[in-house]
Amino acid sequence: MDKSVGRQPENENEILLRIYETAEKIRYSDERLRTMLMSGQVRFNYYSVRGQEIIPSATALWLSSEDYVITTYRGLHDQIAKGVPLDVLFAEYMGKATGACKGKGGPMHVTHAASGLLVTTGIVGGGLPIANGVALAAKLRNEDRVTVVNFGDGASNIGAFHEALNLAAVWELPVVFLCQNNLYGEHTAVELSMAIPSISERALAYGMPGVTVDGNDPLAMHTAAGTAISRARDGSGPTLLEARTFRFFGHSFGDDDAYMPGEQKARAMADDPVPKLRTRLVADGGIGHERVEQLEECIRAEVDDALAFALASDYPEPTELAADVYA
Amino acid sequence: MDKSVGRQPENENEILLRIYETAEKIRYSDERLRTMLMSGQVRFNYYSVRGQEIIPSATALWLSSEDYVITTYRGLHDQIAKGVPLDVLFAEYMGKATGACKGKGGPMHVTHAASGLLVTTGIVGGGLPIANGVALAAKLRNEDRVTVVNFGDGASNIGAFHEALNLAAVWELPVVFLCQNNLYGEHTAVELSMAIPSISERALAYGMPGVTVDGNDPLAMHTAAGTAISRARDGSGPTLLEARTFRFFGHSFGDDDAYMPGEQKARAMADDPVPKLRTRLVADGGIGHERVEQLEECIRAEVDDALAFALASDYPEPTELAADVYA
Amino acid sequence: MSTPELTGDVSPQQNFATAINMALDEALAEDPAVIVFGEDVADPQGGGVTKCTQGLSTKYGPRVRSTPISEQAIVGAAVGAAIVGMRPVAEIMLMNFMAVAMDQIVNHAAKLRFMSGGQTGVPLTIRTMAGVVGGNGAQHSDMVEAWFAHSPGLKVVVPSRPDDAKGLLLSCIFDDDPCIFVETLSLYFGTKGSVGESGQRIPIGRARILKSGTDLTVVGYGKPIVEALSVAERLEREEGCSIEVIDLRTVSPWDEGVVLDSVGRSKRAVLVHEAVQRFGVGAEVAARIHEELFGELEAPVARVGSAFTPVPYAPTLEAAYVAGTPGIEAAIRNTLG
Amino acid sequence: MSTPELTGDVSPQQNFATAINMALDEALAEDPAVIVFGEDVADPQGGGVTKCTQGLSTKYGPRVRSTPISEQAIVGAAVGAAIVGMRPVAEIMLMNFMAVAMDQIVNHAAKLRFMSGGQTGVPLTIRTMAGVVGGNGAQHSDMVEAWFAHSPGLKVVVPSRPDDAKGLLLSCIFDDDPCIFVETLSLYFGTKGSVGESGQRIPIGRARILKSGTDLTVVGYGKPIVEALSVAERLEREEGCSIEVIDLRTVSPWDEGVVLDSVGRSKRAVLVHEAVQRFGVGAEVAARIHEELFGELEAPVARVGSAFTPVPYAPTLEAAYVAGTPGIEAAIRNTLG
Ligand SMILES: Cc1ncc(C[n+]2csc(CCOP(=O)(O)OP(=O)(O)O)c2C)c(N)n1
Ligand SMILES: Cc1ncc(C[n+]2csc(CCOP(=O)(O)OP(=O)(O)O)c2C)c(N)n1
Ligand SMILES: [Mg+2]
Ligand SMILES: [Mg+2]
Repeated sequence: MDKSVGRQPENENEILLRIYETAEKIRYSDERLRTMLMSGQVRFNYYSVRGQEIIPSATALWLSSEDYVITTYRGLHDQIAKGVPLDVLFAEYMGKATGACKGKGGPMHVTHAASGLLVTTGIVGGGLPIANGVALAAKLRNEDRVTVVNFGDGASNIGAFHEALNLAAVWELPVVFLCQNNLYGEHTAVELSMAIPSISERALAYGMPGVTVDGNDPLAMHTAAGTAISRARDGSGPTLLEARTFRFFGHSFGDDDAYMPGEQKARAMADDPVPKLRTRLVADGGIGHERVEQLEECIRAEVDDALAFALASDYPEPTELAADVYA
Repeated sequence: MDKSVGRQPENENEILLRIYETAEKIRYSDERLRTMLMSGQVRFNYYSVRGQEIIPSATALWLSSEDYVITTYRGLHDQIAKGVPLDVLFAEYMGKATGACKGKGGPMHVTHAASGLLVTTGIVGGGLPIANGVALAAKLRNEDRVTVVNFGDGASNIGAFHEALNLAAVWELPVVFLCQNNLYGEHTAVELSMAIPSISERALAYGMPGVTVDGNDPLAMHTAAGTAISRARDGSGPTLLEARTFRFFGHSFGDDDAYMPGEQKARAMADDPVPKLRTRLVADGGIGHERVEQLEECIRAEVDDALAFALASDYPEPTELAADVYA
Repeated sequence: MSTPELTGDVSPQQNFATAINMALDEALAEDPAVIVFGEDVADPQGGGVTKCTQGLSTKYGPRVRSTPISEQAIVGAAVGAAIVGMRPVAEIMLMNFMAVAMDQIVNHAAKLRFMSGGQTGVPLTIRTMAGVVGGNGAQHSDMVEAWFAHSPGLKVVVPSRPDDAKGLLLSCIFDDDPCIFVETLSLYFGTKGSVGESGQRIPIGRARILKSGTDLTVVGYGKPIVEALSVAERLEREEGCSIEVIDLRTVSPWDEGVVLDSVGRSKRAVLVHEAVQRFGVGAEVAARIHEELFGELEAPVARVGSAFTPVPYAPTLEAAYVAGTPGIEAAIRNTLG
Repeated sequence: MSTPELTGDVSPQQNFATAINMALDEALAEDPAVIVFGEDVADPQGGGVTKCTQGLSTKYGPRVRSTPISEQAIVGAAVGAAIVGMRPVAEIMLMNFMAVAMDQIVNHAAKLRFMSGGQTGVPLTIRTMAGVVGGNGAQHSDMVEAWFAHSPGLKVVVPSRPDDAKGLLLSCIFDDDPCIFVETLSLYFGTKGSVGESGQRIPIGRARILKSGTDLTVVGYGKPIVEALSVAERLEREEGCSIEVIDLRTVSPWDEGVVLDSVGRSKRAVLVHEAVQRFGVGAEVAARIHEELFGELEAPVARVGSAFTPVPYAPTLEAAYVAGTPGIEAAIRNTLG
């Protein structure tokens, strides 16, 4: 197991830098993918994660590759933060034989077991009950593994959410239910789909802690994730952690945003957490301009190389269809 | 519409008497059915309602035949309190052609539309989402109809519960979610199936009032039901009402109760709410001994006649199978 | 400027989405008991992900409503409203999500008429989109109409043309039983056609003969029957084969009369659908044809359905998976002998 | 006092319930990855509503656990545990309740191996009870194995004898794919038999020839195949008919080899199952037989399944509904001609 888990960088600036590194990798990857989609160079259903980068980037500091993450169709940020190698990740998005899942799953169904990214589901709420099983296995085997399952505000209205949180509380499972509340489920605003102001209040119905945090605030998110993950790790059971955030590019690629008040989006984008974090890093003087730029250069190279690899890869042979249906 | 709804008897004793009348009818019916099952005179899956009589008896004072009730396999008390005629009710339990559903539904699937007993479901939690639709219809048609949906403590752990309560709150539907918490779901104690002390707390997750009441206390139950039903009736939306009670004869007929602490059951039975209410009625002097006994005589006659009718009725002709599958 | 064409077909060409929108609009206008709900269906939410419900909430107010993401609550609300006399049209965005609401569909909607001895009918319609459309993958592409066809009490409709979509949706809405109305996503915007007069209904349970012929009968529904029609037309043009093509349109109850009559004459049948072949709708139809026409056929009934795998993502695999033109043509040629 | 019988079959007679209990016990003992959960399965809750899991939680502690009433959470937990290498056995009390967990079963359990390109297998078993047993009515009696057989990625097993139940349950638990294990409630306590050596497994996908014969082949599973065996024995005794009776035991993947071989010899087949006939498992088997043995049969393949209605409550109606001895015998006689 990666011994760095639990041991956080001592310096606040180092924490922020590590968050920035992941967040910028996500931001740049998302930007590149959208550009390629726009130009028609690639074609797939894409649910942009721009605006939500900080949440998994801050959370990942508490996780090793032995820990598990489960996510959704809007999963690029979670996948990158969990350490899925970018080449096989992008190749999977493009349906290539070199993809993490040999091109069989696609962007909505990424698994990369080696890095602990276990399931990406396209069914709203489908990941939560599965997270419990993963966590139960760790608990029964006395393994030091935490499971973080990501889902949206909309998903908190589906039955699977309820059953999963209740069972996790009753069985005291080492799982963190991380709700990325981006204020919309598809085109429906969160306040139209529930009659309470914050999703974390739902924790009261299960007897587990419920916490709301500004998911775009790196240190607040880091602290909140640390508390929930430590709780899970030390056997104290599950937490419902609601991280407030915003999706900059609507539900899916091509969304016209007509259902969103324009100023809401404008305000959120003006408060873009990734450049904001960069400004803070550089301004505070703790991290030199140069170091950040070097980092960004590495990130761009890594992402660009991975995209080139994915683009150059072949689609799977049709005969591959018959494999992996059964063992 | 029955004009008595809303207008409750002015005298507390009269309220208690009306509750007793229904409760005793339920108690005696249940006793007779169990006796007949024991002797082998009839044979069906029976989920005794003994111990839970007060809940629907007190609630029914606020409902007319225009209002709707939905219940479960453990539904005899709700069915009687809603006014399903006993003859067709018992005939349905016995699968006779004269039954409310021509013998096609059976005890787990009683419908008597004329008295507003709309659905009896055998699927735990299945009635809750349906209640919303019934209530939505009333709301859209501007009808003065309230829907009360009954379910157990165990049902509050199933996904349908969550989705239904959320939707009812968002749409402000005229529905009362009446959880009859009898402390067990089949053989599992409520405290083993959830990590919170009371089910009504779950209302917080939806933004509706949540109330716990002693379901075996006639006046407390009457008041709590009245508040919830009036709220629904005046357009203020749904309530989660948890009525605490106990099942005297386990989950289903033949249950050995091995999973229950003996003293828990003994204590509950010593506190049997129906004779207790009778004692109170007579002792307080408001209602004469004679009037109560007359009432009981009528009840016994009504129940016995209905049972005789059901027993004497024929099973449906096999050709009836093909009817009612489609319109 | 030419004189406008005043006779014949004057209605403009509609695609599937507009045909559905028109049917909903007409139904809502005709009967106040009709209500429509589902995720994002109201106008403030864009009038539906494929705009099928656009304009309706503006026109009909609270009778058209967006819901939270709660498929059990959506179908349950439809069941409840239906048993007290409304005619709800619930939208379950994609057919895979029907699995989430399966209990309400098969244990409640399908059975409440029977269990109540006829007291409470369940006149609801569930609209849902389905089928492979290029990269939607394993959890967004399935066609599982066979599950519902195996559930007594339900009716199952799968139109392949805008006019059938409109006319059948109206029939489903005004039918007194629960109807599963499956919209093939790959036909949504490409196919156009005129949809007939306002209010025109197409009866549930009747097949449509898309093309008549004498040498072989292709029976199916959804996208593959559209492809089969092209194949049949080409084979007739190029090779003089006379192939009858029957669009079932309704999967349950399916039109045995028309199918048996046709195969009784042609002596050869090929069944096509997009759902996986094994244990699919085609098995029942094939079994029935063999039962009724035993000894009269010139060849075994052939079936063309998708491969017995989850729906793959990569385009090369998706093409290998889906029941399409090459497989249909091969089955026809093989059956012609 | 007679000498104890030392050769041959020495194991005591078991019913279904004890056979299942023994299989679970052996599996739990053999492999720490095996875990068992479901409603009321632990001993403080009585060891299961039919006592199938009695004693196991006492013996294996937290590896055997009762759950809240939450079928989605139960199956979901099994999926999660399975993809990280456990071998969960989840109990869904009755098959109708599978509908509540349908999404986890068909969209997740069935697909995660494929969607992950083989990275995560899903070695789980779902045990569930099913079938008409006298008055359980519409929501507690259905057999819907056809839904799961139509779902690529799942295996579906329906044993009709205690030995098959035990041996097949062991195979399911140690199989690397998700298995739906259907226990016919009406066979639970009545049927007894010896169940073989400890650890003895019966392979998934292989039929069992219950009786050999030359004039006609009955193929099926569950209670009706038991009834068919009695009918066949009686007809042989009384009328000299030679009927082969094949218990599929596994519905998906079913044993085409054994079935086609037998029908290829007998030239006549009758299919029996308790699920409603229309769009049932029998349709696929019948279609396959006709495809493979076209022109060789003496009669069309007959199918015997339950009537196309919800399961009724009244005993007179239940008898009219269910696939049983009279219908089976009539189909055999009719097919023999
Ligand atoms: C069970 C189910 N219902 C509906 C959908 C269609 N759908 C896909 S994403 C989505 C919105 C989910 O919103 P939220 O949970 O807030 O997540 P976000 O997309 O905002 O990350 C919906 C309704 C689905 N995939 N699964
Ligand atoms: C979805 C579903 N799961 C399981 C069952 C089996 N079952 C029948 S009653 C019951 C217990 C329900 O407990 P509760 O909700 O407390 O109601 P009570 O029986 O105590 O009235 C269970 C698990 C069922 N009928 N439906
Ligand atoms: Mg969201
Ligand atoms: Mg209870």
